[in-house]
Amino acid sequence: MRPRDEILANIKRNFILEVLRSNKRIDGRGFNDYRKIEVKTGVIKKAEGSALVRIGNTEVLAGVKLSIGTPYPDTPNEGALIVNTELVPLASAMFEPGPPDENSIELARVVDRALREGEVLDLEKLCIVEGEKVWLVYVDIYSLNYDGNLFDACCLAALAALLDARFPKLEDDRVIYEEKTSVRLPIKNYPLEVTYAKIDEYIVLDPCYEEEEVMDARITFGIKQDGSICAIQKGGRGSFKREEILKLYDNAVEKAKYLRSFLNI
Amino acid sequence: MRPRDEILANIKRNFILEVLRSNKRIDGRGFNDYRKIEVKTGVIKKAEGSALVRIGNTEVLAGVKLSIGTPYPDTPNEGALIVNTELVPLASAMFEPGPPDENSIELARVVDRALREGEVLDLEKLCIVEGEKVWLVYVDIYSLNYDGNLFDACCLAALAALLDARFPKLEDDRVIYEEKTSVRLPIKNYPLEVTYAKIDEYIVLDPCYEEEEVMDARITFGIKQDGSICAIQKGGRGSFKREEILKLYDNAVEKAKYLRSFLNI
Amino acid sequence: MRPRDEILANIKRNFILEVLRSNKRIDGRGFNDYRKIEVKTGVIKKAEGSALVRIGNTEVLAGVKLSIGTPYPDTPNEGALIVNTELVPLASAMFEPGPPDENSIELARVVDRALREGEVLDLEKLCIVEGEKVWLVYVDIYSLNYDGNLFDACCLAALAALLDARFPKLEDDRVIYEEKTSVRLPIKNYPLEVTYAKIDEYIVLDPCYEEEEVMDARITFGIKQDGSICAIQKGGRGSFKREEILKLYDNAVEKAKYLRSFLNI
Amino acid sequence: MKLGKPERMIINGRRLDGRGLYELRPIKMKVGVLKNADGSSYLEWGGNKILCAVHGPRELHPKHLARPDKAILRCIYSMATFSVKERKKPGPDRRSIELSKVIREALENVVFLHLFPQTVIDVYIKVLQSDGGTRCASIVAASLALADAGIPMKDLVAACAAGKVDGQIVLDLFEIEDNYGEADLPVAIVPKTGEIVLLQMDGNMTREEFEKALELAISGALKVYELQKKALYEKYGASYETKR
Amino acid sequence: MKLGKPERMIINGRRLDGRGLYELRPIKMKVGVLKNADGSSYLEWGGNKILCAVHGPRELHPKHLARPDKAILRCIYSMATFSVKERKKPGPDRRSIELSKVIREALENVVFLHLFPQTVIDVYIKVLQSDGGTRCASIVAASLALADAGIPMKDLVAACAAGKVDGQIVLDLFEIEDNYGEADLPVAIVPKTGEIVLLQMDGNMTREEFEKALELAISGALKVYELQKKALYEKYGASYETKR
Amino acid sequence: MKLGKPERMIINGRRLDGRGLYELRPIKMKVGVLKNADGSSYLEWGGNKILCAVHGPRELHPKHLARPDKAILRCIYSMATFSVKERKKPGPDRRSIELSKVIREALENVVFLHLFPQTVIDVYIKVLQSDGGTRCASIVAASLALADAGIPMKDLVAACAAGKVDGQIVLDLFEIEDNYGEADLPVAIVPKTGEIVLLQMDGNMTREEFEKALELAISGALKVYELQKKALYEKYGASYETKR
Repeated sequence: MRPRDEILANIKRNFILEVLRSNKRIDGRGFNDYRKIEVKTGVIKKAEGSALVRIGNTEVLAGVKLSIGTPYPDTPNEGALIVNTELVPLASAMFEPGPPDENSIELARVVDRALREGEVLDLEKLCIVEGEKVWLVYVDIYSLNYDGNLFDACCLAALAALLDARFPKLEDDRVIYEEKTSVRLPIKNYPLEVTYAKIDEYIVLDPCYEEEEVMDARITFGIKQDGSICAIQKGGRGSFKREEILKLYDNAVEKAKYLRSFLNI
Repeated sequence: MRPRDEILANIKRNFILEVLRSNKRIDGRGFNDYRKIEVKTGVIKKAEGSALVRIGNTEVLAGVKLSIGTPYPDTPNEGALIVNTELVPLASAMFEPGPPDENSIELARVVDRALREGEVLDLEKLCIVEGEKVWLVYVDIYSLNYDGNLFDACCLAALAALLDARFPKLEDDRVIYEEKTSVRLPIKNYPLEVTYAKIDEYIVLDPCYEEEEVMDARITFGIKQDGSICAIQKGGRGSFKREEILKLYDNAVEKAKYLRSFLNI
Repeated sequence: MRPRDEILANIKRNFILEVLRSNKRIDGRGFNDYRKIEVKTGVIKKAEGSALVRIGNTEVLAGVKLSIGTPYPDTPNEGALIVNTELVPLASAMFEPGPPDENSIELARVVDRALREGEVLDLEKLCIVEGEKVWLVYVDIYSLNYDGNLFDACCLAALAALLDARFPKLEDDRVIYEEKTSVRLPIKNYPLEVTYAKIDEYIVLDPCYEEEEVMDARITFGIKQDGSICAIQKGGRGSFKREEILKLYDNAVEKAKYLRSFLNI
Repeated sequence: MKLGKPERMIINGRRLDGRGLYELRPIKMKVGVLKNADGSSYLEWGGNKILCAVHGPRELHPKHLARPDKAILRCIYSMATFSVKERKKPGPDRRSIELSKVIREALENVVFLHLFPQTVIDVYIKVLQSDGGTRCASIVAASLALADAGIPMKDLVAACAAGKVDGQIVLDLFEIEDNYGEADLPVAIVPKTGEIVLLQMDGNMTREEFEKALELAISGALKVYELQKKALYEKYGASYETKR
Repeated sequence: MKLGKPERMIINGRRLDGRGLYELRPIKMKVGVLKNADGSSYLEWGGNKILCAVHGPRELHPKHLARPDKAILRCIYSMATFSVKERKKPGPDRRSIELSKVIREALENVVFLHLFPQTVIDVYIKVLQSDGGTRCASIVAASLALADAGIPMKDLVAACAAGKVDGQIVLDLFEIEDNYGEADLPVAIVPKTGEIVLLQMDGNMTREEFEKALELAISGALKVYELQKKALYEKYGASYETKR
Repeated sequence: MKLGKPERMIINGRRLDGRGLYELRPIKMKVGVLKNADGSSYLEWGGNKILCAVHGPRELHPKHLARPDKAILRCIYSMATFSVKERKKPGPDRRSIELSKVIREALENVVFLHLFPQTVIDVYIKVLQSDGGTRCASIVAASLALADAGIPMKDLVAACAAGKVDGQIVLDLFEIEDNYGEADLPVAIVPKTGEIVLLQMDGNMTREEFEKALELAISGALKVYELQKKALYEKYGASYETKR
């Protein structure tokens, strides 16, 4: 980073802080508000399920593909869920083509964690022949436009796409992708992620890009429909206090409920 | 590219153009002439088939190796042809070691395309046990000295090496590479590639390195023995006119016949 | 390398040479002396066998892991020994993270060579079901602190770890890693490596880091318990005379015996 | 023998998707769909869904790759894992590297790169759903996104494929025809000048078939060109002409 | 269903390794164990064995990655192939890349990076044997090695996990509990200020369980902090305080 | 047990290819075979066919890798996929990286690198067909190509292997002996000084066998040296001596 960039970054941070001090955010929202949310499913017919999610200007596309594979040796009667996210250079002038960097990997793993630990799928129902043949459920999520808070957008898109998915026809162990059945995936839970950014002493829900750029720390909660927690990830070199975390947890339970309202479940 | 290189490149281009304007080429050839062509087969005994091809100072070596593999699921009764080319740093001070770059990949894919789409092999005759065991035919082509027009040289070398190849002995599903049989590969067609370069308004056959360096566009035709076309690849930021392409097609049919004369078929 | 580094390197070399001329080494040893050697086995319980070796400040850790695999087609009744070494950036400010460089690969291959060609294991005794199932013996060696002569340290650690190893329990073809049996690996020979550095006309045993930095050439002998030789590797742009090599061979036989004394065999 | 190949792909002059031989699939285009990109476009062409973003002209790092006399144009074509029947492994493959190259070369023909020395213009093309003919669709989307980014060009690049199916020359092959047909001939042109800036072909055609297919592809591209201009007009209105 | 899962992991208030619910495993720490490193540490925590080396502050190549206002902190966490039951493939995997990131972010909180502009501080962590809870153990070892390297910090970072096993909240999960338990909550804190600098969680907990586990993890970290200070005192004696 | 191993490899003092124990295989050498290279050579040694090109001395990019006091010598040894019985996967493997290193170190001994500061000399070796002993053959080819490039050297490097087959010491092992013999000892020397610049060994030999094999390999290398000089003389005539 050149000295000039350094100075610019400071100016940005000071501006954002000044607005926060007057109890507002740069885009006019309250501290505890999500931006406008849109969920559109069934957008990619080639996928078994798909969903386009917009949170403000952040836009991600998730697709579900199924295939047949062998189970892991220690879970012979379970299928598998494989979640990937890619920070496509489409989405931002800052994302570079090439193998995934640590941010991309963290995002993918944290979204995967909420879905996996939140037991979104009943994996035993994905077993075809014990020890031999199971369904593999791939969820691939592409960021199309990055304006902050990819965690919540990706997790919401993944869940929406899983809900949208239908099994393809299976004929003598060959998957007939052209023919979708009406059978849905065995959805067991509805875990979603809710993310906050901390800037100086202020904590805001659903940070936009400019807020993420200057934030000290970030925290993401994975919340299930019963209000229990299935994942947490703190990021950034800043810190949280114990009380902040407990307060945010309670808030996240409410916000997860709000997010679920976009899924018609 | 430094400004000095820029200026040098312009001087080169102007010189080549001046010669073209006087209806000649820098190496004295006519616009529609190949350089001297040599084809030598059987040069690598370890390979099932091999051929060394020289077009002027361009020199490439193709080798055929056979092995046993499983067929692709959608063509259970067909073997496979796998064509690779490598721009060995031996061949030019400009070729770098390391993974193949886009030029190398384009070359490999275009040579592969002519052979595959031109149905050089009867792939069904490479089937040993339907759905289980087929012959895989690998053609690997190394550029040894690069002086332009690798497309035509590589395709010619690949076809010559395939014609030169003999099956090794097969004993209880083990390939005895030390013992070649007298059985040839099931050759079905004789596709070859013919390449032209366009420099300003001039179009020349079989460009040498200096011509490739300054050319605006390049076009390669894959032509079968019946005069039909099996592949085209246009390259470079320049363009062709519709009439030029049709005229070059006709010319390429003649030139492919000429190239085939070096294969004694 | 910057000119300043160049000058510094020369000063270092001259200093070391001056000491050598007075028949001493910079750390006070004689030309034919090893530094203090320590061997500690059983340090990693998760490994089937392990050993920590120190030669002076050089410190390496070897671990043995066993697993079940299929034999190579040309040796259907033999298990396999797979030796790896990694120059961990822990060990020196000069080792970079990332894929192994040529020094790392040479080290791994030369240690592997002594063990493999010295037939440390009776590979036939690692066969479980001929042609189908054999034990694979992995030896992974990490350099923890690099102060020269990794060859001897790694080979000694590898042999010590192999001697320390016990088979885990095998139950219906599943390896129960938690339960080690009392059965040792089928050790057949005790090959070890002995390394010399040549600086100008002087040849010293067990070079330390500063000596390696300025040495002209390096030679490593792999010696078995019967005094026969199983591996040699010369390194560096310097050279050896025929007589030097023969004299060093004889010396290496003695030194290998000395190294073996640390293994209680 | 190829499993899954339909017995016939043209029945009574109609193709499997109901089109006539010389008919284009439905095409929808929109520019300016991505907030962060300097220019962007979204294209639906039959079952193809393609998103394209242009970043730049911008500084190039490392600097020694920049050119003192013009901008570098970079192009990355890639397919979403779920854009095809069986999940595609993520990451670039040899096919996408070749396609990125020929698409870039076609675009280099029209962009006035000399206006932006020392910079780079990045064109990112993501195939969200594929249905045959993605390279032509990608070029069409890319030249719209470049125009949306306000980058001066001598013209848009228009593109369309023709090919041979069941022995007949047809326009704009969709996936099944692409997989099981006899030949595919993608063509990209500069409509104002008629220059051909992308030309590839694989399969098998006679001289007569090729001439007919080339003609047909060009006519298809010209129709696509009209749609491109319309899409830009929808966003920029009359002002677009001046902008260019 | 998971093969190998024990039927019960807590029997009569005792865990499978004999500990009570809120008991730490035995911990040993030593600093200054590697000659070549600027700072180093060795940590045994239950069955975990972790070696950590710090190189730097030192010049950063290539130079354009350096920052004019502060040092860059780099951190690489990696596991020895033989540190786990079944041999781990060498080389970085996605898990170790994520762990390297969260460990680095925790350490960045305390290191006075602005004292060393234009430089890099490298923290290399090698897990020689793993037994559950390696990320907490790694942070603890790393902050010791940074202290050993004489790098000024506002405090050490201390860490410990809590979790849920057989429906009960327990401190400091070992491998079996980590694999088959219901939840794991690793926490790293800055003891002097109580700030939480690493927090991750996976599994399932109610609001009440979470609050209890968080409390418990913090209390564990504070105990670990005492051991860290003792380890430094053993090497540096009273002088360490001043050094810092 | 190794499948495919011949029962005996020496019968009545004759080897499987008909040679006596101390006999070299037929060797052919030619320099100046590649137009584009600054120097090149082609070598047939028994069934080995090796092509070598030298590019340089030339500028090195990126520049910070260059040395102010001498040229960098780089060497890449690689095998054609069809050079061996079963197709070799393309790309460098660990064996070829090690061989590239020891070949380079042998060549560094003789090249006057200090005459060309700031530059790089690239030596590319391609094994087109392999039949045992490719590293010795590669060194021989490479030093010819360096001479052909007009690069000053204190001498050529000559090389040959000896080994142990059926309990007997033999010169210049071919593939079957290499695969199934008891030991292989490749040696490269600077003939004028007798210095040994490459020495590797794998297999098993007693002290006496080793001494005999070393002697034998050196004698073989000296014979090869005569052929090398002849090959250069054929191209350059008397002038070669002066050139060097």
